[in-house]
Amino acid sequence: MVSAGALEQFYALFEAWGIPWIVPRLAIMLGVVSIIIGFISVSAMFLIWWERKISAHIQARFGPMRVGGWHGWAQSIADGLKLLLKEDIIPTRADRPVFILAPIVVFAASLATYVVIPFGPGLIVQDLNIGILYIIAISSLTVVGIIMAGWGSNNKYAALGALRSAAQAVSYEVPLVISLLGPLLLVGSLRMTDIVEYQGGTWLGILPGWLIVVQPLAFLIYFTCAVAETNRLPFDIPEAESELVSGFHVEYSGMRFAIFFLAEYANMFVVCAIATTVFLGGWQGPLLAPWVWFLLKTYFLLFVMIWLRWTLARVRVDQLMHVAWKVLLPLAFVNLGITGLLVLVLSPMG
Amino acid sequence: MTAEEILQQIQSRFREEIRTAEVRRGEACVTIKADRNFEICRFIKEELGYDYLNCLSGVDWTADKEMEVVYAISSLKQPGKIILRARVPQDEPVLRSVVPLWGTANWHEREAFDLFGIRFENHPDLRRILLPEDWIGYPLRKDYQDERFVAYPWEDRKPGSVPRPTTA
Amino acid sequence: MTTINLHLQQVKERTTESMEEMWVNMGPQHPSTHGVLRLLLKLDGEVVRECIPYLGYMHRCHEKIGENRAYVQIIPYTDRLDYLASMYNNWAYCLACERLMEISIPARAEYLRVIIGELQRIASHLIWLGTFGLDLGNFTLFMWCFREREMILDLFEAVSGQRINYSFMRIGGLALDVPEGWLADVKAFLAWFTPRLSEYDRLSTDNIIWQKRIQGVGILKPEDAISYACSGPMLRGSGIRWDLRRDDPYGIYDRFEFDIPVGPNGDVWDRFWVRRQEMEQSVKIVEQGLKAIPPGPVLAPVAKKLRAPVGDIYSRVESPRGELGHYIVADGSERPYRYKVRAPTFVNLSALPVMLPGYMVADAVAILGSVDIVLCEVDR
Amino acid sequence: MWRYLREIWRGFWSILLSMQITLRYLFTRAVTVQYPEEKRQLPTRALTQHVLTIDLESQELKCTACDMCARICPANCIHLAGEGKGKARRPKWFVIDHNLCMYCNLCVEVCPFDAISMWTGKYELGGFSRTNLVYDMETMHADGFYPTIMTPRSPPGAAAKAPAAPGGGKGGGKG
Amino acid sequence: MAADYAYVALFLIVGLLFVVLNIDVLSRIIRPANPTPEKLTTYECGEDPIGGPWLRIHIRYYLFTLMFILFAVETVFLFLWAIVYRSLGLFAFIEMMIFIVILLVGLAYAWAKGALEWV
Repeated sequence: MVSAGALEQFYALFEAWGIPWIVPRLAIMLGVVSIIIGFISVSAMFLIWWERKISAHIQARFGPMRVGGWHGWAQSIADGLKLLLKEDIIPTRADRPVFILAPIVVFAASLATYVVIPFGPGLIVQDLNIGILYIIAISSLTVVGIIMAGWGSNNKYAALGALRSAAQAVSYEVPLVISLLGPLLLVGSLRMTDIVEYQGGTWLGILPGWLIVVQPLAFLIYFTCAVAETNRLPFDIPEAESELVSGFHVEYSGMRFAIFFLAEYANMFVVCAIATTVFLGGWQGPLLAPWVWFLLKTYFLLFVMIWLRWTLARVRVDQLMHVAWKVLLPLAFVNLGITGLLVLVLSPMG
Repeated sequence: MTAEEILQQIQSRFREEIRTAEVRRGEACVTIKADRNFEICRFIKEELGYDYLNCLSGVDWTADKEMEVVYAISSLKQPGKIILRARVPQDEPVLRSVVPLWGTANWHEREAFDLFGIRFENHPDLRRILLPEDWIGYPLRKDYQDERFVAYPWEDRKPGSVPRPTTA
Repeated sequence: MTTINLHLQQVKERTTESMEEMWVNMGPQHPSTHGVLRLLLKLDGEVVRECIPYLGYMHRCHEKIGENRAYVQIIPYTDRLDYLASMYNNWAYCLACERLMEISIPARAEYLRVIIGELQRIASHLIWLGTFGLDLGNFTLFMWCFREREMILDLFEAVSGQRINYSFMRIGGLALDVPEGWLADVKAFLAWFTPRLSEYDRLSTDNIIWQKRIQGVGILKPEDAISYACSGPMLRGSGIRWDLRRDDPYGIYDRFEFDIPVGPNGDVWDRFWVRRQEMEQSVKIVEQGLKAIPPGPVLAPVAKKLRAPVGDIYSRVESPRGELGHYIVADGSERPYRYKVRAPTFVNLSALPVMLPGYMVADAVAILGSVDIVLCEVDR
Repeated sequence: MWRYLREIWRGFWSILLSMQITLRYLFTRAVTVQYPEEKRQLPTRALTQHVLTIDLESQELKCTACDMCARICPANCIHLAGEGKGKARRPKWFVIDHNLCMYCNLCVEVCPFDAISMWTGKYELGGFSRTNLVYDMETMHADGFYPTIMTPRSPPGAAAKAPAAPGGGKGGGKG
Repeated sequence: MAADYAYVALFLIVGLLFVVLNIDVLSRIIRPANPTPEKLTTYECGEDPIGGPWLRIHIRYYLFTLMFILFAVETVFLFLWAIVYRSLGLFAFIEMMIFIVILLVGLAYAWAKGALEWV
């Protein structure tokens, strides 16, 4: 985040004072984590408020208008405080350790995905060389948390939600990964910064060098799967307000519920950030600072996600499976095959 | 089929069972003895073709020491309506259930059982439907008593009666 | 919390608990049971194998109350039956009393009853469409439908002063004439409303998720529909063209031109589509009514103290939910001796255990939604 | 195969159509009324708190304690007692328990002297105790003109005993 | 290499601590705690739960898991293939297509057998 030279000087300062080398490094790392957690919290609160405003205006109403003055901007903060003050209820029949661990797993998993998100050139916590594979691996951990929540609650609705969630996660993981293979075939690297830098130029001199231009089908498949992975409408069947009441987190209250909520919005940001990185050229863009471009694109995708949610009805669980296995998966393979063929034909053989 | 024809048909088939029969507002109104209500209903449904049971309700005729079950039957294919009344003694209100003929009778009969205490033989699942299962008594009977039930002050109502206290 | 469940014990005893099946309470505190209905579902994975409804959470013995009130005093209580179509309840009750007492009502009142009744049908179907959208997970449709319903409620408020429980009709006509300019307001509303229907279609009828969710689900065969005495859109959705407005006309419905939509398959989609088209037909009827409405009084001269002659009557009307019947036994006093309401949703709901088995939990919600129940009316 | 692809395209297109209409709504005006700041204009006939109307000339209650309203009330929420004989008869006390009121307007319709009105526009009836909703004669005493079924629209300056509304039609009149 | 993942470990630990801090420290101090037996019952729409949810899950659900494992393993190979694809050329394409086609045949088989139907 800061230039390497300055960091070295900073470390050297501590060594001169005789403090073990680990302390300054840990301090810096903790600082980075705090910044990310702060960003997640603020971003989630903003998203919750934003979603409420968008949904309200789509439905010809205002949404929150009172807390904080201008258009109820402090509504999410007030809600957070309220949840902090709420009584914590753990049902007597629940499997206590699993019940308590579940929100931790969900949150820690979604937090860990932020390690490789490239907010801008240099603005990346750790540019892992397996970037995108890492993100896919870690984000599936969220599902483990959801299943734990469903199982640990010892509630039938929660159990059904967990079962659905497991099925949904395993089904959508496959087309999601295969849809990402198309762009990766072009880029030839899993590193997030490489992917962004690949998209720096232009296609045919006029279109931006974003991969969505050459991989629109992959983008659509990815985005559909991303919506499903984050359990949002129309794929929110693990929660399914009107059927399973609220599915896996039906027994959670107060702060434990808030953590689930936070993790859901954190995850939404992550999947949109990946879409931005892989398909929309990441931080690439003229005039504005790179991180502004990145956030703009990501929040645009988040807007689309919210927009979808307030437009569509929920699919049924068997239709969900149908879409994953019988529509998205074959299409993803077709996309991969065509991309492979085109790369073969168009690029000069080395 | 006109109401008169319906009456004729029923009368010619079940002469002994019928207590009264008349035509009112174009509807055939028949009062029968209760012991063969199922056969009469089956005749109406299967031979006369009136296959739609609109309504089944109990009536408590305390003055006559009798209970009554009223079937309002019609058809979706032909005009004409039948009001069939089956009377049973109040101290032993038992009838044959018509659930085998009409699925809708299931809940209606449960309701009559629930609120009037009329029992229906051969009913697949005769238990209370609207009231809790541990309720005592049959509220729509005219002699039903309950200290929680405050009757509307019809007779003793006069100007200046003290308002009912409303607690905070 | 600790309801005495004698029956439940029996249910459990007669079920050899298979390892893969479980009993789930859906309701009373469940977002999709439209009130406090309790369904006991036997689930095999996600598939419903058996359904036992439990009613009575809202029971208030409406019929006992009715036996203790004068004829005119019952009108406000009928509002509370089907609170989404109170005008229709008023109408059904007043019509039963008028038939019993042989009162004929002025022509203007007849026309106003039709106009108000059909507006009420639109309002009721709108609320149904909205909540059905909620059941399927579409929140936006719910709000849009409520916006138009509010407009109808505004019209009703201008007429009767109330938004839900109108108590507007009287035995012998209406309580008051409509205010000046009200009929023009109705016309303006219809002009606004008709294009909105195609906007709803964008979110519902035309949307593939909506179609896939409800097509071929919850099939009610015509013979079952007749056996269970289903009525209204439930019956018409099963392919039986039966509408009391046409087949047993009450009021002045024989003077109006309108179609009766039916669905061929008896699935949830057909019930949805029937109601969706009925809104258009209602618009047509209101327009005809607005053209033909004569001036004049709106209340027939009736006695201050109404007494019905000894006798009984079963009178029925086509409420938005089906056949709303009133069975009144009069003993010559100013109170009914026996007063029974044949609630359409009570009867329609009794067909639910036939429709549910074999479909999933998500379908169960859609099927229950397609019955269009109002628990206040079911439990009475 | 062709049908399969067409089905996918149809699904995709229908979702786009749905999204188009919601996007259009995103930029339309909200219909919400922000209640305490903005207030709805209630129609004249909105049934709200009861008021005992007064004769505008003599500033006296029109009520003669005939008990008609109390008798017709289905919820049994009106209680009153009168004193005096004949034309001088006036209520001694008059209590309406709004906890029980069903807002059916029957009491107003039945009143032969036009002495009670529910068309008052006083709808903010909230209280912290149920006793706050039990209104006595003092609370219900009218402070000016209130429309009733017989006098639906007379302005305060005009003759208070106008038998029908000017302009005809409006309100009509019972029977 | 391993040092790259220090951040990952740290994020996981801090994530855990953050949740624990919020729920069990911060919130515990200020929130009320009045548990009653009824409040602590399992939610089942306001009725007493009938039996428990911890049942045997039907075998048909595992079919999806099997399919998933199949394809997940495949994608691991595909990732490696995709990265070095340009340098391998036609040979890699044909070989991988054969691999994919075999898997697709498997998918088609499962499809035809009805293993992809959720019931």
